[in-house]
Amino acid sequence: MSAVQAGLLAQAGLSGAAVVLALVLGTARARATACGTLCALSAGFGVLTGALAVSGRTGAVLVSMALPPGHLVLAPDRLGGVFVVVVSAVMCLVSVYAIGYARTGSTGSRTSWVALALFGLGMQMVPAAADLVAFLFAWELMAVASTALVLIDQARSPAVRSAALWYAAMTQLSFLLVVAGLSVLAASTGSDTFAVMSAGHLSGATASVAFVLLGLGFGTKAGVVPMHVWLPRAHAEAPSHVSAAMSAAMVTLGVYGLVLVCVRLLPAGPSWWGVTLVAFGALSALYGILQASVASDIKRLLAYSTTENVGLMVLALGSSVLLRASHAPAVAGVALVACLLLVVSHATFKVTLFLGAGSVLHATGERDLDRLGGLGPRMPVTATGFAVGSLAAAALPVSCGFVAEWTLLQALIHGARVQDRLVTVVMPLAVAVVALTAGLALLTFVKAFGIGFLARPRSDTAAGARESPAPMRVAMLAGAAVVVVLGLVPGPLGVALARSVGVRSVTTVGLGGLDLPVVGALLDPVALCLVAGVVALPVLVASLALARRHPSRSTVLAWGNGGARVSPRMQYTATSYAEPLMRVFDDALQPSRDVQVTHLAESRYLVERVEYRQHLGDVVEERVYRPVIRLAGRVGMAARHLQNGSIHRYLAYSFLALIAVLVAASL
Amino acid sequence: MSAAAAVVALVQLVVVTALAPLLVGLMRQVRARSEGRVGAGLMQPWRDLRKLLAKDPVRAEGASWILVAAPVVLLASSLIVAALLPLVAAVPLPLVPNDLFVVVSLLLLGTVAVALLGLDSGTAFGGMGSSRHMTVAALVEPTVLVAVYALSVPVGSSTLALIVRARLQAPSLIAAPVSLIAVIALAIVVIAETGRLPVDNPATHLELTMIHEAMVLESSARDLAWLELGSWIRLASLLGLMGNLLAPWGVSTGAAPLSLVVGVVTLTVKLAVLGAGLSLGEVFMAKLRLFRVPELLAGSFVLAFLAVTASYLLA
Amino acid sequence: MQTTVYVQLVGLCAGLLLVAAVLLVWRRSLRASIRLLAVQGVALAVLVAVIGVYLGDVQLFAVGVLVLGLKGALLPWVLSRSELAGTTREDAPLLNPTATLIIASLLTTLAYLVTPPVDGPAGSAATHAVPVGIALVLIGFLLLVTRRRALSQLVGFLLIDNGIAAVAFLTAGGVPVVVELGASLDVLLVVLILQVLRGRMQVKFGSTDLTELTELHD
Amino acid sequence: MTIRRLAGLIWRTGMIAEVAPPPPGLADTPSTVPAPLAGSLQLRHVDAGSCNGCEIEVSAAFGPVYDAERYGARLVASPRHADALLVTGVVTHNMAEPLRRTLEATPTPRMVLAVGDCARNCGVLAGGYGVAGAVSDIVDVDLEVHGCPPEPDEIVAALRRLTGR
Repeated sequence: MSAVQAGLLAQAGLSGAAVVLALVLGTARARATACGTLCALSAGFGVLTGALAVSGRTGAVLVSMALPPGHLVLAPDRLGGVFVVVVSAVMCLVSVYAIGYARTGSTGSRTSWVALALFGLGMQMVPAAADLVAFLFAWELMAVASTALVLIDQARSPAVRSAALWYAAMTQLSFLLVVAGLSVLAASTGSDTFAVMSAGHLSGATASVAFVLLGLGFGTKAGVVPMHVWLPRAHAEAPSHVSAAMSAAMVTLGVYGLVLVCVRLLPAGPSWWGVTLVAFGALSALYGILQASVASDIKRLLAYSTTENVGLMVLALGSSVLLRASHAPAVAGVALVACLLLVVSHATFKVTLFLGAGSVLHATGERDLDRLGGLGPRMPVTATGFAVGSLAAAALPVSCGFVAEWTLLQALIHGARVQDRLVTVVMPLAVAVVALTAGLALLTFVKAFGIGFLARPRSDTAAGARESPAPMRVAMLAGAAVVVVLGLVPGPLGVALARSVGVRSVTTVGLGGLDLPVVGALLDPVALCLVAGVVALPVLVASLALARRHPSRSTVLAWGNGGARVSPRMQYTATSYAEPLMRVFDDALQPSRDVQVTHLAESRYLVERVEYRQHLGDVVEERVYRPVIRLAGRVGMAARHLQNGSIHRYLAYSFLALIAVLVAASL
Repeated sequence: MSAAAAVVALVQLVVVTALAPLLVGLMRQVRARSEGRVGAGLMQPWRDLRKLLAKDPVRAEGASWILVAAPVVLLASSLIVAALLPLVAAVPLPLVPNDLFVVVSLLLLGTVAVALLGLDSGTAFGGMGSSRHMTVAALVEPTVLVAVYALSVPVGSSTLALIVRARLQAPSLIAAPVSLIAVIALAIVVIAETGRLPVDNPATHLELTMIHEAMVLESSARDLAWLELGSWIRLASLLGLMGNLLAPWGVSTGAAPLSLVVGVVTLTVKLAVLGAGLSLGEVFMAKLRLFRVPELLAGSFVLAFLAVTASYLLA
Repeated sequence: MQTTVYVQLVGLCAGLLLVAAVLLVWRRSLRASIRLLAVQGVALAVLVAVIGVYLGDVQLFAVGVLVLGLKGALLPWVLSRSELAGTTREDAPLLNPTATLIIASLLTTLAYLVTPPVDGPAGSAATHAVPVGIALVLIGFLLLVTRRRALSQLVGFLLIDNGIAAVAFLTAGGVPVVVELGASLDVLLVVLILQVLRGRMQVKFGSTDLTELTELHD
Repeated sequence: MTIRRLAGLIWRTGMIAEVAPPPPGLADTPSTVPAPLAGSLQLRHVDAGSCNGCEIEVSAAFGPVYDAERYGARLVASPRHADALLVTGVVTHNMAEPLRRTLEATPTPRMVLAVGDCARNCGVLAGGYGVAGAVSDIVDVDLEVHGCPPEPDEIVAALRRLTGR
């Protein structure tokens, strides 16, 4: 039996063992330690299996079952392997983290651990699936388990329940769409294995129908605007390690679905597919980052930034499709690699960020940035992890986020040289969108880190924060390390990703740098760091020398214009930090503000109290979903008249149905 | 090749570091003269630096390592940019070409460092300055990228050195409407990014009108010195880049001593002309209301975008 | 004249037309708008003259002079006369300036996207720039839609006219002098009539805010 | 005012600043002035309770006519940036503590410059109910400028002693 086969079996076995132990073990601590370790091991095997698949090794697992078509086939190919690695790596970190995080309360319950193990297994199996049934089976396993996990904390607040409801509805909707789309493909190619489907070379109306259905389905899972509404709620309300897994791994699988459709199943799609994808990607990126930049709930902020990153991935994928359709395969390849780089980098930094947010939540019980602050000295490890994650999320060097965004921009600006009207119009717009997104992301994460971890605590809980237990620290540091390493030596990763989608035009250069000969651009972070070191050295030497000669003196107070006290409440909060931006994008965000000024009884010229309230909803949700929901409600009320409990009436319904069928059949 | 590039980078580092304070001195001098004052002289910024370095810093309790690190980061980032940009000579380093996106992200590293410094002070003014600073930076970035993208279209590369070289070989590129529009847009964002009028008033004493000053209120002695020097070098580098885009003549394309000398001299002249022009312009300007600034930046963005579109319209 | 210079000049004129149009959207002071219109008139005239010289067409050159006189001098003068009487700022446009600017740039892109490639006697350089004319028309309509003041309406109208003229010259290499003369005189007439109406409005309502015209119907 | 008119005004006015008097003898420079300060002096102005007469004179000293800036002196926004405090007026009870704090917030080496008779010896306000004392009663003063209000050129002369230009 081949290595890949062994790896797949090991994953299934270890996850199964975790489920069993979760049911058996009594104490929460023991459960956490045992199941966490097993899940981490299973994910570790997942990383190995995926790596083998990426390197070109093959192997298949057939699971026979009673129902037709008789068996499920798990056989990851190179592309699937990439996503197996990403998902498994994320799950590995999450499981280790959970050992420290999910050892008490509802997050440490039996249900929680069973669901986590199944969730992980399902996600690791989705990209390994080689045929329709296996894919859908793993997909549904993932969906159900994650729904259960979102619901874990339902005792805490009604918000959790509504979040779970939204999530369940949207995820099942996406499942149905995916089923429909894949069935169209299966029906028209006459096979249920992906290999045959991709050999089918569909085109025309059928292909477009399948593309639209699958695009909507996978897009919903990936949280593309306007199907993103479940994402900020679920990510915010789920336990943090679950949010991390959902945002960094599950959403990624939505993107995997899109890549699968556009690269393997339906290659050579027409250019309007590309334009559509670019449009939705651009919309998601802008809307997501706008919401993130004004959010003050740290997990909501991270959730919306997920929407933004998914938007960038979809944009990259779309431009690749568009470029391929307009006969520029080389640049199209670069864009595709950029998409995969975005996937990998987003997974790494977003898992780090969510784990950091969870650690903050664990230590302070606060999610609201307006009540945090000064956590840097109190939780150094968490602060480091979050800082590195923010660096990557803001696409600054040296981090994987920067590499990914750099590749994307290179692909876009060189794509514009294609002599095709549509391309020459789309690419500049795409560049503008990406640039604006990058700028806003910068502000967002300066806010997230600066308000949360710098300055002085804005609440007592923040002041009394303590660093989290060892497993959580290890997970965060590991994530941060991956972010930095991938940012330093992106070459090998880039080449591996390029090979996984059959792109030859990416090579390594210098000290593990990334070289894109097609677009004549190269990036060597290590060399850049060396230059930086050489340049910064004199400054450091001078600073140290001066520090010896002129030691610094510390005073009690920060400079507050001679004021007697500089209370923490005078600091800028996250809300006030984003206020100028809120004003600039007032039309797009449409916040509702109300200011109440109560005057003194003696005179209306003296103000007693001023109240300022600001509510920021999700425009899409309020404008698109609410009306639909109301309509559905009305239809439901109307439908109640059809059933009044009389058995005769129900029999009459079925009788009429029978007649209708007979008539229809005879026609 | 690589040796030559290294020499060029080193020369630029030294020259820009030496010229930046003089440039600021010149700008203050021009302003003083146009106000009927004598002015403190070209060397004043250098005197200020020397004095600041000889003082003992004051740091409030509870201030984190950011207070010490941020100034060094800003200075380092500005220095790297000064070394990478095609100022004296358009000779890209072998493994670190002055790719536009790399340069911008390095500048942003400095920006972020200062923004965090402002937040770390934990005072109302620091946060205010940081917030405004980041808002401006967020709106500036798209314009920078799109504008240089427009400049890169006729050249076919986002490497600034190649862009400057192309303009050197084909001066007709400079007069082309595309590059004119793009350069105007770039000029606006350079002014915004370096905190000059009408976006920010570098000489203000009124905290509520501050952007950049408000973030450094808490820094003293050598921290302040690094911050000042860093932002001066940033100003000089960006002005130098503008100069080389507008008038690339004199930029050396190799590391031959003579051509380097010529490059240094022409760079000095360009900096002097642009600096004097900038501060003369500032005399006639009032600071914009903070919430009119986004309008200005949007305008510059639209100009940059038009430049890109125009590059396909106007052959 | 040799082709390279011709291409440069056409490019410059077209670019000037485009930038002036965008600045018209950007600036809200009516005096500035009138100056920009004058600039556009001059740019258009130079464009016509350049094409005329390139094609060696004396008539076209005459048209250029005519355009210079009318659009570069006469119309701005008429407008500025009336502008002194009325308000000097477009204070409350229906759409905020940032959004309007971005829409304007998108309209330019749209113009480029929808203009079919044509080839006229004036050479590829000129026909490349045809979308600029279309963009002028679209931006003019944008002004008509978003501005309140009667004078800005006039400005938008003239922008549209400039756009049409630009398209005509760039594609057809110009129109007979008689036609151009007729068209220009029409424009002049329209402007004068609208001026009179403006004056009446000023007298009636004490303002030239067109939204107040809704009060008239009953 | 249009740009053209402003430009014309600037052109016609030319230099307003008076001719610089000879630099003051360094003999009467206070010994507390540290050498590295030479040529560059950042001042943080503290109004400890002045009648604003001194403020007017100080702003005159930094105005175009006397132009103290040409000797390297500049007013700054934060004591962290300052080398010396320029204190005007008697120190009122409410300003005593802020004055101490401002001094505390100033990096060493630093100096205190008491401008005006009120700052030197409470002047006409001596014995007032809100008066905590002269500046020298609250913090150590390095240099004093007499006058009620002091002449701008006296202030400038004092500043030149500090900058040494």
